[in-house]
Amino acid sequence: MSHAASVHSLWTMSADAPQKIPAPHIEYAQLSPTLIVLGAAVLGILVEAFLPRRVRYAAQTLLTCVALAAAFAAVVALAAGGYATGKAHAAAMGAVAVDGPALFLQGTILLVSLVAVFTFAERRLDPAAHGRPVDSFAAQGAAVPGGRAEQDAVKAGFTTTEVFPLVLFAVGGMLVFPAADDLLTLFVALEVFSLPLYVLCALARRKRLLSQESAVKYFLLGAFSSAFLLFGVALLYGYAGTVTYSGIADVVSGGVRTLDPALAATTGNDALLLIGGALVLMGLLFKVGAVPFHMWTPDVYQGAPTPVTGFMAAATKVAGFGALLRLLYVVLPGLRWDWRPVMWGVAIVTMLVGAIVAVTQTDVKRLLAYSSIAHAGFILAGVVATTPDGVSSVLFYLGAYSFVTLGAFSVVTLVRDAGGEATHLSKWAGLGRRSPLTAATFAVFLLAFAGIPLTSGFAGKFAVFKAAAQGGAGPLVIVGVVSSAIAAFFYVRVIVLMFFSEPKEDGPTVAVPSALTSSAIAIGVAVTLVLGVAPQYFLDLAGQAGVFVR
Amino acid sequence: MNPVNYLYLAALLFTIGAAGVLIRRNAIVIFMCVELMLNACNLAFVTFARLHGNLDGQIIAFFTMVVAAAEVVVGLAIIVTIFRSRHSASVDDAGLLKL
Amino acid sequence: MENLIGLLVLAPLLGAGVLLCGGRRLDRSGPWLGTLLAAVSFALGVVLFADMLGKGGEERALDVTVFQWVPVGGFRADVGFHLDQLSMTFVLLITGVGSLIHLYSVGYMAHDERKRRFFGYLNLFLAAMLLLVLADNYLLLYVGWEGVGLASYLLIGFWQHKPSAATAAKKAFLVNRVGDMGLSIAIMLLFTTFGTFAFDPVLDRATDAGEGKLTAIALMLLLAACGKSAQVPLQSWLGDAMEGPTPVSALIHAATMVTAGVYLITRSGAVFDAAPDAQTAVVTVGAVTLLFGAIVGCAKDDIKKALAGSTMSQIGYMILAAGLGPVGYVFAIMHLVTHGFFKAGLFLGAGSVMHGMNDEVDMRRYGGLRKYMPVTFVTFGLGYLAIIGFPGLSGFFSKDKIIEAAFAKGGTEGWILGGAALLGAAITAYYMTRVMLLTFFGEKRWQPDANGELPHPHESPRTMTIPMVVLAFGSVFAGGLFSINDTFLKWLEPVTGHEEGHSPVSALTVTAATMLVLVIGVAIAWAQYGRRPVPVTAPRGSLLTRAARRDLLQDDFNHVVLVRGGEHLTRSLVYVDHTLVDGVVNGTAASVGGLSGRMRKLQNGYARSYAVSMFGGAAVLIAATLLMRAV
Amino acid sequence: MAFPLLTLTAAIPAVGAVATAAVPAGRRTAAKWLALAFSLATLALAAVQLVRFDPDAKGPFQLTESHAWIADFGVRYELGVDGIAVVLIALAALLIPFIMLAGWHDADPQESGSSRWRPTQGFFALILMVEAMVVISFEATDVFLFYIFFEAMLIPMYFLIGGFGDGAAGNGDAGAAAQRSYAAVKFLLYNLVGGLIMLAAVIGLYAVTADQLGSGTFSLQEIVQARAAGKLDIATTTERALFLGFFFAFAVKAPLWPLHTWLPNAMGEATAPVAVLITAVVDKVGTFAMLRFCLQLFPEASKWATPVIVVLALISILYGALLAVGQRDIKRLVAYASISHFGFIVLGIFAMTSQGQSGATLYMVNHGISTAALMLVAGFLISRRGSRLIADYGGVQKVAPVLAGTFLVGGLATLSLPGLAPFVSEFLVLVGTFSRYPAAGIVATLGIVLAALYVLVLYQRTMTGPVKEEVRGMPDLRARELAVVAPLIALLLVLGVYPKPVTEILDPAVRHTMSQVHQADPKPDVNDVEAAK
Repeated sequence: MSHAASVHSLWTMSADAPQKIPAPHIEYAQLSPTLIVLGAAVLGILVEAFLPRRVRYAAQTLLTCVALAAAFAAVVALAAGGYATGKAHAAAMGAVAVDGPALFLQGTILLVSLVAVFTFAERRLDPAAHGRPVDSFAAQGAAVPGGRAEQDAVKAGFTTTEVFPLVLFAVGGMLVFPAADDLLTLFVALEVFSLPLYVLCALARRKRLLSQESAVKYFLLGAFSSAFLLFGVALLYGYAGTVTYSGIADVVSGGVRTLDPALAATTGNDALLLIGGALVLMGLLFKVGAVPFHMWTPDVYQGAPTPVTGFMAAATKVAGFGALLRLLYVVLPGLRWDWRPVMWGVAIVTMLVGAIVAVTQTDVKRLLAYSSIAHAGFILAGVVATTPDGVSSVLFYLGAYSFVTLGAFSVVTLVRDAGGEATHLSKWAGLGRRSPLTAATFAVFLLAFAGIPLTSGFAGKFAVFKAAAQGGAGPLVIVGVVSSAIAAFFYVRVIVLMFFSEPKEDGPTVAVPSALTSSAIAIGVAVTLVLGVAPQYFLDLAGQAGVFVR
Repeated sequence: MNPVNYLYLAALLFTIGAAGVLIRRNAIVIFMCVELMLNACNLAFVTFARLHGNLDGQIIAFFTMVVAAAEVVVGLAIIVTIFRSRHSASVDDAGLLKL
Repeated sequence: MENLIGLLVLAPLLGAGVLLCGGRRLDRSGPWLGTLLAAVSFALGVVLFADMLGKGGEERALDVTVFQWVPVGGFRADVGFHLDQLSMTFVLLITGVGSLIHLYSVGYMAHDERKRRFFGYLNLFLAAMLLLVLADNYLLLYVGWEGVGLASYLLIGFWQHKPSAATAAKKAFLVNRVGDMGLSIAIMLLFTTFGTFAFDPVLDRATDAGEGKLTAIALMLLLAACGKSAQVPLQSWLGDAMEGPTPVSALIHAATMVTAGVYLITRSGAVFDAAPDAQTAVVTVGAVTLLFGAIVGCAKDDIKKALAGSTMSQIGYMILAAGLGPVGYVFAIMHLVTHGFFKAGLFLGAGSVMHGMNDEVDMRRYGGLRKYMPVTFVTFGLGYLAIIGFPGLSGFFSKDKIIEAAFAKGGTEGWILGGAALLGAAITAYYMTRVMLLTFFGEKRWQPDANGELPHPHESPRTMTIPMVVLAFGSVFAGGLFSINDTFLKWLEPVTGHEEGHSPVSALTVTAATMLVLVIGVAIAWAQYGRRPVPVTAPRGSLLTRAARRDLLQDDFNHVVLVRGGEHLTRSLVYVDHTLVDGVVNGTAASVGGLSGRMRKLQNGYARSYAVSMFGGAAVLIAATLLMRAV
Repeated sequence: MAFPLLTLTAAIPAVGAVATAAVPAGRRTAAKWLALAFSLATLALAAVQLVRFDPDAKGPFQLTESHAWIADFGVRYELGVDGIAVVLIALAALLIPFIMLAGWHDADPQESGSSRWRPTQGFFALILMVEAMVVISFEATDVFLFYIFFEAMLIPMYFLIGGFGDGAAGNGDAGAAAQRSYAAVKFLLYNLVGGLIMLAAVIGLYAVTADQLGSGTFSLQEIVQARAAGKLDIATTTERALFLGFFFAFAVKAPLWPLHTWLPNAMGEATAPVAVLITAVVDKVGTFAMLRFCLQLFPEASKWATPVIVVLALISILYGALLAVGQRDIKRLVAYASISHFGFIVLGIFAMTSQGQSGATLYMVNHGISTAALMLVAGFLISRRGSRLIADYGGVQKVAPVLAGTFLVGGLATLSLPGLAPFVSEFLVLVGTFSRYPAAGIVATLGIVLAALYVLVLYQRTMTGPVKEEVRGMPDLRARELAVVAPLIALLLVLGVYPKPVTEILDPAVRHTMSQVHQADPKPDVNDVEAAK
């Protein structure tokens, strides 16, 4: 009847022809890695709820490791099933891409996290409190530092085993992040892996004030940046009328115009597209710690518990760059000539600022933070190559870099004095004399950072610069070379300190780690050298994984 | 009236929020400003949904609210802990980590 | 026969090796071993000489290539020997005088605990010198050339604990290096001009090359000769070289090494003949030096330095002669040989005197020694007569011929050169008479030595006197023997070629003139030192005298210009290297550090300022993107 | 496939390094002997190479090995030696044992650090590691492969310089340690920067080959042939840029003025054996690489750059010599002398004449030996007196004649006295230069005068004159030290009198290089003298 017709709008439905909303079709098998991890996370919560305190640690560690391993197995299975190449497509109604890059990055993230969890579970380094071994996390995050409650918690032998489920949630988010095939999923994944990290940062057992401060900063800035990202999403949605990557890409490339000519005012309006794109980019650049969105990195890296720092530095970068790649290569290739120059600029300042500011750092963790910024710059150089080579080189670099970082931070956890980890560089003087092995290991990682041949760092750097040069970004290579030279300076400085300066009397001691951290470091060294000497196999992997699905 | 105005409003709100983040000291307030920005985004989404005549935008708005809620949970927890240990919620007091 | 040539060089080389490497156990037998090997090579020389006399004038030259030395691309240097009359003359002189001086040294160095090394060095010198005169190409000659330089360095500085000796040695080597530079450039020029630097091809085809090139080559060779033969402007080292033991001065710095320059020029005659300008340079150098040396010789009170000055001047004669071309080569060599005899004899005499006078060298503290050391007196006297060119003695013949040849150059040039030569002869007569009088005549002016004891002069041991006697014979008769129906001329002509000079003045006049100036010179000397007593400490003397005492200020010039200048240059360069070159590097590092320090301040710990940078970054990002679209 | 002789030659010292490093702290002497044994084994292999090498064989490289390595980077594991390489490998292998012997006690720990701190093992292991890397970079015919070891070499060198000081600067006192680590850092950064700039050029080379040959390659052979066949045609500007990138790195390593300032610090602070390792072994890689890579990859650019490089070389020669004269520190003096000599080497290489290049290559060998002799004796001297200052010595020849004698011979070799090895090479370089650039040749000749100056002044001040109090009772060379010096001196004499065996191996390689650069020797004015004879 007419009245009903007249009020027809989006809000009401015509009585006749009631439409059925079809149930979404989800390929659970192809999402299995993510599902396993998130499932395990939920299980972890239940463990916290129902298992007695003494068994929790063991149970959580086991659960986490198994879950990550299983997820990795699932990734391998998918890759073997040809989802990396032939059968690559967007699963879950186009929400999540299952393709080469996604699987490669997910695999990397899972491995890195697994190794990182080893360092989380380390309980040998801190002297046992009241006869109970303790890890590097606060007995009770809520307790006021140094307050009665904390002392009681310590006496009662509380441990924050919640970190394990938190890590799993974060990992779950990271797995989705680079695979997200629409902006909404991107945003949600971003938050899913950011929120647990905020919490993790606050949970250091020693130096809790620093830890909490880092958490606040990270949280506020993170939220700030995600707001920008979200607004960017909104604008892109406004531009294209959809948030799926492919949809937007079609509109960008002018293939499809949106349905209703009445909306021409907004749709296809390039201002929306450009601003939106820029804002989304900014959100991602924040996560990878590119200048000028890097300011949080040093503070957070320094304040957070070192295992968490390692985890963040390694895994977050992988996930962030994954998403960045997908966005630039799938959504905005049509806009290459708009964003490339901008990214050039970002890459250049990131490389230079990271390298230069690091020169005068006095704290190991901050130093590594700045070096991670410089490295973000190097990776960006590969990103802007906009060739399949560029993608695979970035993938390789991420794999190589994340293990080096993880290893480096694990070594940092070993060097301790009365106040916990001795991160001030002056404390590291003469470390090579006291414990040559530790110092040598750290030196290996530093050399890898510096990109000395026969280490993975060199292979990665070469791959990225090669791609950049072929992608016509010669100047970037020059700048990269220059900043590597500057960077070399401070890596060398640390080595000098460790080997050529006399040990201090009240110098730190090097704790003897359990098998967990040891294996983490060992894996780090092994990967560093293997990727340095015989990188071909992994280059092939990355090469095959170089193509995005649309 | 032209729905595009809602966009301008959204942009305005977003900017206000951002400005707030930049100038306010109290962590809670800063956080509220962020929420404001998120809601500005929501408004934008809904408006665009209206313009495009599809429901995606509205759905996204719901997602955003959920995410915002989650953020509140984590955020307040962190801010409260630091307030308890420092007896101040001013972000400028939290300046141990620098240089 | 060919193999003998190799042995000739090898024998002393072997001696050097054994003596220098073989440890203390050789200390006592060493000297005799060294002397023996010197004698051996002399014997070999004689054998070869005899063999050579057996052949006709043209086919006397012996060539032998031992092995390829440096074969690189077009560059071929062989170790090969070329023995012709010219080199043979030198071989005999070197080995002969050499052996005698070895013998002499046995006595002279008897009390030195390092005498083993001394004889090692002497043998090394013989080997190098023989290599020099026997080489069949310039590069090998260069090896010998530097070899003798090294030996002379080692021997001058033999008493290294004396700083003066060490410095003198260093100076000698350095000045010689400057000359060597000339030689090596000459070799390079030869290579680029002829594609080789072996004597035969070069000298046969010298005329094919452009005169410019040849002049350049010749001048470079002259530079080398100046260095080695202590000719102006590179003469400064010879005086100081007297720091070495006297036998060394006799052998190296009188008889043999210093004459290498004359050998080089004579050997390269073909090149010089084709480059008249260069020859002019040569005669000029010769003339200047012969006066320079003579003047210096007059002023010195140190007997050896006086003799050194005379050596310079005598070699000046030779160079002058060599510069005259075919007219002079033969006489140059002839004077060289006779000079080898009498100058060596004089030095040995001087050595013997010092030996008797507790190593006192100042002639003003000698006097009246003829009674105490008769043999020395006689031999020295004969040497003296020979050098001043007393009729009938060696010097007379050789020098006279040179003066003649100088006049024969013709034109004003001829007159100038001849005049210079004559003047030189006069001065020679003067300063040699002075030496003679101061040393052997007049009343005793002996002074206590460092240990406060007066010297008791005595005749030297046999080992020392015998060589002096032999050399004295040489200085008396050599000249005559050579000149009787031009034996020497016939002997050398096939190698050096010869043409009679046509002097504007007759030979007789020249001789007469020579005699005249000789008498004048002797007379003046007698007037000054024979008739009145000689003060023990030298009077202040005229400006010229004072200048002459200081080698005509040439050393002061070197010191101010080269040494001081060099020191300043190096010091400033060290400064530049440290501040400028290195400064740039460190500066860059520092500036990066400074920049880093400043940028670090941005990280001020305030979350809000971080937010600002993010916000600004976003704004820039957007602006840039839009801008990109706009352009 | 053939027996991998080259790989083995590089592998043996590498294995030795690991083995030595693994020796427990207590067994210091055992470690030394082990390291020495490995270095001798390497020497044996190098000798085998010399024997197996056939100078007259066709083709530039012999004993080649080639395996796939990193396809994505177009990198192959390609080894091969030409005459130059095989000789330089022999030189390195020959010097290392002497270096070890000379440094026998340099790394005995002063203060007892942790029980796991094993300086001695480290010292010898590092030397072997350097040897391995040097050898393989001489063998590599793949640019990338070469680059990798060219760079990696820096790390062990860096630890050798910074980790072990000579007795002069008592290892304990902080000032010396600071200076030492400054020197080490300077060495590393200088060379690292050079290397990184080269890296840019290497990448550029890949980009060029990749986009012209379809797949990027680093194989020297492939590139050279492709250029000869005209398949690969590098634009002039590109070629020049790449050339400069490569040359810069090699010029730093060589070192060429004005990139030399790291050498005096490094050689001054490091122990004498390490200093020898730097200047006699490692730096040769730089000059060698100029010949093998700069000239052969970028012939045109090389010719283009020649005038400038010749000038720089001349400056190095005179500048180095003059600064050597001005030094007060024995080791720094030798360092500056080396700079002067490297000037000669570079000059010879870029004179582009067969004499010049043969001379330069021969010079590398001779300079290695002579500097080793001089520097090691200087090291012995310094270890006795505990000071590097020339002024602290005097009259040594009175108390230690043998030491003084060997020192003098070393010095005479350094001023390239005829009859000793360096003379031949230096003269070849001079002639080679002169025949193309007469002026340059003459200027370079000034170098020989200055050389005499700094050597003789050094000898006079330290060895002659009245005996200084502190010098009195200084022991003469010990058996071990004599065993180090005597063979070197013998070698100097032999190569000075009969260098033919070496030049015969070098010559074909040089001729090949010349042909790569399309250069012929200038003809003499008066031609075919040989024919005339």
